[in-house]
Amino acid sequence: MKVYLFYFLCILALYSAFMVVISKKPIHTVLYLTLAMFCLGGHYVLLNAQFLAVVHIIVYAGAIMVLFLFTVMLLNLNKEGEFQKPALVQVAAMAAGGILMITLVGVLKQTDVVMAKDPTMTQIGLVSSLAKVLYHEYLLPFEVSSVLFLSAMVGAVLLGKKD
Amino acid sequence: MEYQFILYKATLSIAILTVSLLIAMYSTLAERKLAAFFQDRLGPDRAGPFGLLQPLADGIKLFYKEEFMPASANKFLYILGPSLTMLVALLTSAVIPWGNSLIINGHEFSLQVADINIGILYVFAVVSVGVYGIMIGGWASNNKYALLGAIRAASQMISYELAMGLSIIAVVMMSGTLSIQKIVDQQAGFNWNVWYQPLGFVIFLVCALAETNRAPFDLPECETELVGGYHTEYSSMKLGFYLFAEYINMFISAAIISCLYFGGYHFPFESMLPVSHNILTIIGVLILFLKITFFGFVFMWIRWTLPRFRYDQLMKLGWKKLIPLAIFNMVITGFVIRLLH
Amino acid sequence: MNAISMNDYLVFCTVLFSIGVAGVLIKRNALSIFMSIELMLNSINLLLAAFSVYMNDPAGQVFVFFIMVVAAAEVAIGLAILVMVYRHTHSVDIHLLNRLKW
Amino acid sequence: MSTLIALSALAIITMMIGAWHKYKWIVPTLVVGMLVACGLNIADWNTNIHYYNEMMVVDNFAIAFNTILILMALLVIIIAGHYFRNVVKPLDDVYILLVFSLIGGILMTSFANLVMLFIGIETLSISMYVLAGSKKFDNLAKEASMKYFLMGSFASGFLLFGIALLYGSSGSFNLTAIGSFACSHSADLPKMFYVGMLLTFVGLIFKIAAVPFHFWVPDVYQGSPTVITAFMATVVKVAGIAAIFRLFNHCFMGLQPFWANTVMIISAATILLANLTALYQRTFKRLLAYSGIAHTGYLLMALLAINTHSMGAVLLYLTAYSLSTYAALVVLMLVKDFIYDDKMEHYQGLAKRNPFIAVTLAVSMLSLTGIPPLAGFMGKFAIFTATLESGYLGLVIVAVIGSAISLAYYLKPVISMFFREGGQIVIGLTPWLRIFLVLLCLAQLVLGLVPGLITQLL
Amino acid sequence: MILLVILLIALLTSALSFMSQEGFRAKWIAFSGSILVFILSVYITINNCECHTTFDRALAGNFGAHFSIGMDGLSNLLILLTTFLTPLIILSAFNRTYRRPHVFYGLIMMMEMALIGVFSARDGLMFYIFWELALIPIYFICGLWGSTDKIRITFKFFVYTLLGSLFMLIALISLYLATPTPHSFSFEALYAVRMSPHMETLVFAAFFVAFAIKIPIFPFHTWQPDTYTTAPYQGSMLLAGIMLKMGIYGILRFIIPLCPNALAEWGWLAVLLSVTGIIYASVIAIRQDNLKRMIAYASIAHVGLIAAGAFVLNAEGIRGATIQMISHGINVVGLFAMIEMIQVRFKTRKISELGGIAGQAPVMATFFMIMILATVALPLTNGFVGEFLLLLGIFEYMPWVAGVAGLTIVFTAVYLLWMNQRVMFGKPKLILPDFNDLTTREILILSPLVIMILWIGIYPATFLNIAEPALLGLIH
Amino acid sequence: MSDLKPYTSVSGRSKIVSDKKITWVERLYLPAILKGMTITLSHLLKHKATIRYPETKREFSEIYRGQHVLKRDDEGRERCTACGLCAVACPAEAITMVAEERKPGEENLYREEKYAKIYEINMLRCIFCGLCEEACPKEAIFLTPRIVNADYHRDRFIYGKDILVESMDNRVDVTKRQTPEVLAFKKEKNRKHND
Repeated sequence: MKVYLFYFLCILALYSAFMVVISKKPIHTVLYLTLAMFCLGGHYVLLNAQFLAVVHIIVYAGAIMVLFLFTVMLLNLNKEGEFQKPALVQVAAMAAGGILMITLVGVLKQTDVVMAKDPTMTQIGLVSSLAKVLYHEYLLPFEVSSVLFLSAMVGAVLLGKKD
Repeated sequence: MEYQFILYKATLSIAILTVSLLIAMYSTLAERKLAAFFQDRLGPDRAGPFGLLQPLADGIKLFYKEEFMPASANKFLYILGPSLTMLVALLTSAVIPWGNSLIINGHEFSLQVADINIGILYVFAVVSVGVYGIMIGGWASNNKYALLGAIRAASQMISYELAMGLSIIAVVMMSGTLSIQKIVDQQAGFNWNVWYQPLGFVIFLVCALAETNRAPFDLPECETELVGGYHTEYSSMKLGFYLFAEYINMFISAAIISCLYFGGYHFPFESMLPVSHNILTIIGVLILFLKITFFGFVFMWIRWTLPRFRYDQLMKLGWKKLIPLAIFNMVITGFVIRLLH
Repeated sequence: MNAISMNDYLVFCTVLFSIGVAGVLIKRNALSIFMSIELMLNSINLLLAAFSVYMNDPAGQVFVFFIMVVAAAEVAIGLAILVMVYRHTHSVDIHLLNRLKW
Repeated sequence: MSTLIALSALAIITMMIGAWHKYKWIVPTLVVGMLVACGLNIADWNTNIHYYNEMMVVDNFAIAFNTILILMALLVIIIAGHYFRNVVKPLDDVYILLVFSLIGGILMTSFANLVMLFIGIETLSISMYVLAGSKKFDNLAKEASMKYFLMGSFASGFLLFGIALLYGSSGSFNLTAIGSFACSHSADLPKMFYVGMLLTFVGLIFKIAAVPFHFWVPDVYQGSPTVITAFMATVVKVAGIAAIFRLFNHCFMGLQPFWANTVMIISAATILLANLTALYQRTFKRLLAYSGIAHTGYLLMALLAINTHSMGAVLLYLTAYSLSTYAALVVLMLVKDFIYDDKMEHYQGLAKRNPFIAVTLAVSMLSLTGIPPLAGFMGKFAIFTATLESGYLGLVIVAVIGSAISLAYYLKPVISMFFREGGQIVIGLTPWLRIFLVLLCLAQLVLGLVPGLITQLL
Repeated sequence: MILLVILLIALLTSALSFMSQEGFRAKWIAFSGSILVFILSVYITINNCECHTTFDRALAGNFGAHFSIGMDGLSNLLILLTTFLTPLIILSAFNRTYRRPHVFYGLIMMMEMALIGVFSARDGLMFYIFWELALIPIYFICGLWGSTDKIRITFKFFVYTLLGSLFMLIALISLYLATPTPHSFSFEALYAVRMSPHMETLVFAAFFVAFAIKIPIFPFHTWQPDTYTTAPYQGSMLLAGIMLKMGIYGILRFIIPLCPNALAEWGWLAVLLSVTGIIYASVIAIRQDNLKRMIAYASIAHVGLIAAGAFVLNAEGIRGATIQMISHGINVVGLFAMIEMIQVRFKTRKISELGGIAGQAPVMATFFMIMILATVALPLTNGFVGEFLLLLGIFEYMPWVAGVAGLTIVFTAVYLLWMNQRVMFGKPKLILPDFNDLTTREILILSPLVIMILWIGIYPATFLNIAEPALLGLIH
Repeated sequence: MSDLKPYTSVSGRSKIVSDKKITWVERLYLPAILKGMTITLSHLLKHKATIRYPETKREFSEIYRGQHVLKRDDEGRERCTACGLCAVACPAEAITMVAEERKPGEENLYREEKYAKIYEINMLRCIFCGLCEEACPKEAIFLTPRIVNADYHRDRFIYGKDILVESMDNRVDVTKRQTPEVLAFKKEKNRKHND
């Protein structure tokens, strides 16, 4: 059951990722990417990383992709679907991506990843265990990311301000 | 056991969906009735006694109306929009504890479809996804009013989600859990969160209004400016989906408010009632629905009282008032918790 | 029962990542490029989460949070820049931005 | 750590000042604040403390690089104060972002965990993306900002994939843990680790702009406001280099046979390609951009010599490079204030009427070329020494040829200014500015004569 | 210590004239400074004692480099040459009206400082720094006051020499790294390095390229004629008179003691190239119409011979090279000075446009004749001593090469004497109404040169003795 | 204009508007909102104004201006003489008519020698102002408190004589519109139209 679900999500995610790349209209790109995000959310659930799954949906599907969609609508980019790189460049880019993929997959496929134990039983995806790590070991990066947010905020204001 | 479990969950889900739909249906009637009453009118009273069959009539009317689709609209997305909205609206009900458990033949049946331990976040996630239906629908209509409505909806929902989340966090800080069931159980008796989180409650209420696109935040569909906003081009049952979804959302928000701030299915002095567990549960469910009804009423009451915001006022309220307030609330909560421990 | 191995995730994420890279290279629309980058980041997120689960170490998932945080900030800034550019050129085609050449 | 806190506080104080509309106070506050931060930074010397579960480490390496970072940022802010002296609209956010960016840079020098590296890079980059486009009426600036942003995010993707694979193979984000994993498993390291290492490296050299990931640099440098270019060319580059060195020093030291060739090829290609391309530049800013790329190549040389205490050399080189590039950009800024263009033609005959400017530019150009006794020479010398010590003669020869080529373009503005006849522009300089320029020249000279000031630090 | 003072005086003078802002003051500052330097250098030559010359202080941090100066015989001679020629060069510019003279004189004094630094450095890195430092003033002198096409030519010159010296830098660093830890750049430490044959060859090659470009030896010479021609006369004098000697000095100072084995193995190539250069430059010189260009090619020929002598690795060769360095410096400065005098008067330096000067200006013709004869190496002039010793050395090394190299005397005689005849004798082609013979200032410039020509020609031992111990030390 | 007096309201209901800064409490708007809410809430229980139409009808004024009627005299003869004054007076131009001479033998049908062969009022145009009634010199047209019936077709709203003319079996009472004052007013010779 789980395996079938996994493969189903994989195929769906890959399909939508592929469509992200090849679809011509920005709005389709956004929607396919959103679909891919949901598939990845499903993957997180399969990994029993519930908290991550929900946060993933909130952040990516709920905020980031909405912003993308918002931008597409605000700029009315529908008509811009037509322009594309020359075919040769596209083929070259595809080839580059493909080669990267083949190389990486080829290399990584061979590695035997040493694993701790039966992953289905792990409870690390639960909020409490994550929180313990986040607020203990990773407290400093957590605090520092507030600096990052602050800078992003100031930056957004700077960009959005009228001159 | 497995079979039984699935059957029970399926029954529960179907029951909840049915109830949601029913309530949404009658919310439309209630809305119209209340609007009439606030305006010293009577409201619909022709279909059935007191107009009770009016929602049915509306539904039938919507079904029979012409399926209209703008020629330049994107067919798939045009249909996807309302469907998504409806789907998302219905999804939220899964984590709401409708009542305490029922004990039948020694088996305990919880009245909650899924007690996931991050229920609040689940709600939040679903709510944040809710905007897609509106945006896609508005975009696919290929109509400037619809597009404007969609854009407004998106920015409004994103903006108010933040304050909403922040106000929820204060509750979560107090209760120390993300599970709605546990939050509800902590409020047993008269120990409601609203006594501790009045500010949070107000913020949440305002944000809930905005998230459900209810007046005074109904800018996405504001008739005077945008004709009908994102659903300008919609008709027939697709429009019905949008309208329905709004009422379902309202119902769910009322339920969540009841659960988070008003003790859910708990009521004062319940432990003193000399009744069996199951009866108590049923009373609890009724109490919850009473609370939901009350908040549904509050939603409508507000709608028919307050004038619509201007768009810049809306944004200003969201970003400059509610978010700082919510942060303030959170900080205060943190301090108090720290002091008490 | 669990027949999904870590390698499956590894391969899946790698393929996803490569698709993202190809997308960055293929697209001419800045917005689409940006989205392809998001795809890359997502594949990394999944990979980290999978590692974390299979190694029973929460640190990987915590890292994913940080990636999400940064991605959110980046998106905010990126879209602001994009809109700013669009206001002037009325296009987000990166090929219009070729004035910066020698 | 106290540096970080001080700088964060400084940023917030600046925000407050901006909120109170006391714009005149911003630059003085920043200068004082940065000096304080620098003092706090130096006060930690030789303490070598790990902070917060080995998230950050304040060792002498970090302190030395932080000092350079802070001082260069200080210089940039000082000149920004001059550059923006006539700007009416409030620019507090630009200064705030500069400080934030500096904080990111400091995280990059002192990370002990890959999380911190990532957050540091992003803090630095996000501010820079915005700053690159902060001149909003200028189309080039916007385009620069967009390109920088897209490329930077793309690079982050690679970096993160690399980090993920490193984590997957070693089971930790901690530098020490990864390093000891690499050492203890050096015989049977999973292939994933190698790939992770390579991708991390790719992500990082994207940020410091080495061939083949350098193509965004000239555009971004040219488009950005000159003050920001100065910041990018100095602070950002120093931080990036520091990050690479710390990563390699702590994690991949034992695997040198694996990555040495890659680094060598990248370094050689960077030096040659950047120097050759720079020959064809017509605007001064692009020229400096390519010069910056070329210098990245030289710095990567030192990466090969990482086991022979090349840190001092790198530090010296970076200081020299930053100072000279900064001085050159200051001159560019002053000239551009008058001519509104940075084509090389406009520098013709500038020396006649503007000796201060011309001499400053000449000194910095010669320093960048590596002519003794200027600072740049000592930097190059130190790097060459370190590289030769590790036995990369061929690479050094390539670098030498690159240096000779670089002379050709570094001399271009000098020739224009001194030897060609040209306009009669007189660029008004305040006495303070003159003193500032003289001090810049002197600093380059002193560093060249007494490099021990810096090299002996590490 | 006095040597340091000399350097500082030169530097100070340079700075003072930069700041003087005014031509008259600047030239007197420079002149008096250079005279002072000359007097001091004579003083330390006479009272040669380590206490006067040696100064050592660790400077360059943990590189093991020291600010270390000192003086052995070889250095002494060349320092003397520098300090002797510089006042004359400055004097020769006295009534020229250059733009921004204060910069001009400042650069010359800076150049002197750098040159003295090169010759007195006792530390590899110091040597390199002064070596490169010398490039900057001469570059600006040529670039700022040069004539046609100066930008391209000076640029070529700069890039060429810089590339060469960078190779030297690599060689120096390699040597430095080969010294026992803590590494050191001091000459003693460098000399003590035992290199593998392979490395020795590489070091030799690097040094050879660096010095060959500076000297210049045949295939590396292309920058030289153009630069000499386009540079102002003072620049040419500095270049040909002193800067060339840096290359030869480098050969003597580094190649000979450091890589004798490589030199034994590859020396034939170096000698061959040098000798080829002699023939090549001489043949071209014959065809020149431009006086300055002719002297430039003649210079290539002469330094080719010196280089060949230095490479043969025997006492005579080195001795000859040393003495010929001095001689060539004096002669070529004299020639350039005289050509300038001619050009100042006739506004041309084309042989075909000149003629019959001797009739109008007998003093000038006499001095010119002496210079030319010294260059041609007539016995009793300084040129003879040096070339004789050089040819002797080369003969010992490879007799037939010496035969070929000997041709240089013949060639030199041919083109210089022919030139002399065309310029000084025959019918005057340009008759100037207010033509003057040499002024007192000009005689003041030329007479020390003539005195030196004769001194070295008659009693070279004065100078050879100064250098002798150092030279012997180099060979062994 | 120094003697400008402060504006005083005639009705006594107007308020003088001032733009004084609102206080902090007012800026919260919460009291105002609550006030508004109580107002609406109070309306919830108030008497409803709705009249359930077909069952209960609203009481009309006696001179309500509804559907027109063309009166007959007591002998059943049509009073209208097709003078056209009503059509002229109609601001909405809703009235059209065609006149015809009375044939001999039709005296029991028409009171005057001339009568309206066709008399049509477009009820969709009519604004029920009553000017036609005022203009009529023969007391032939009156507005009545009857309501014009709804219909599905626009053309059916053009009412002809078949609808307009009263039947003698079911006469329409217009006495309330013919009070002595009205009659006297109409008799007044020198009155002008639209006065």
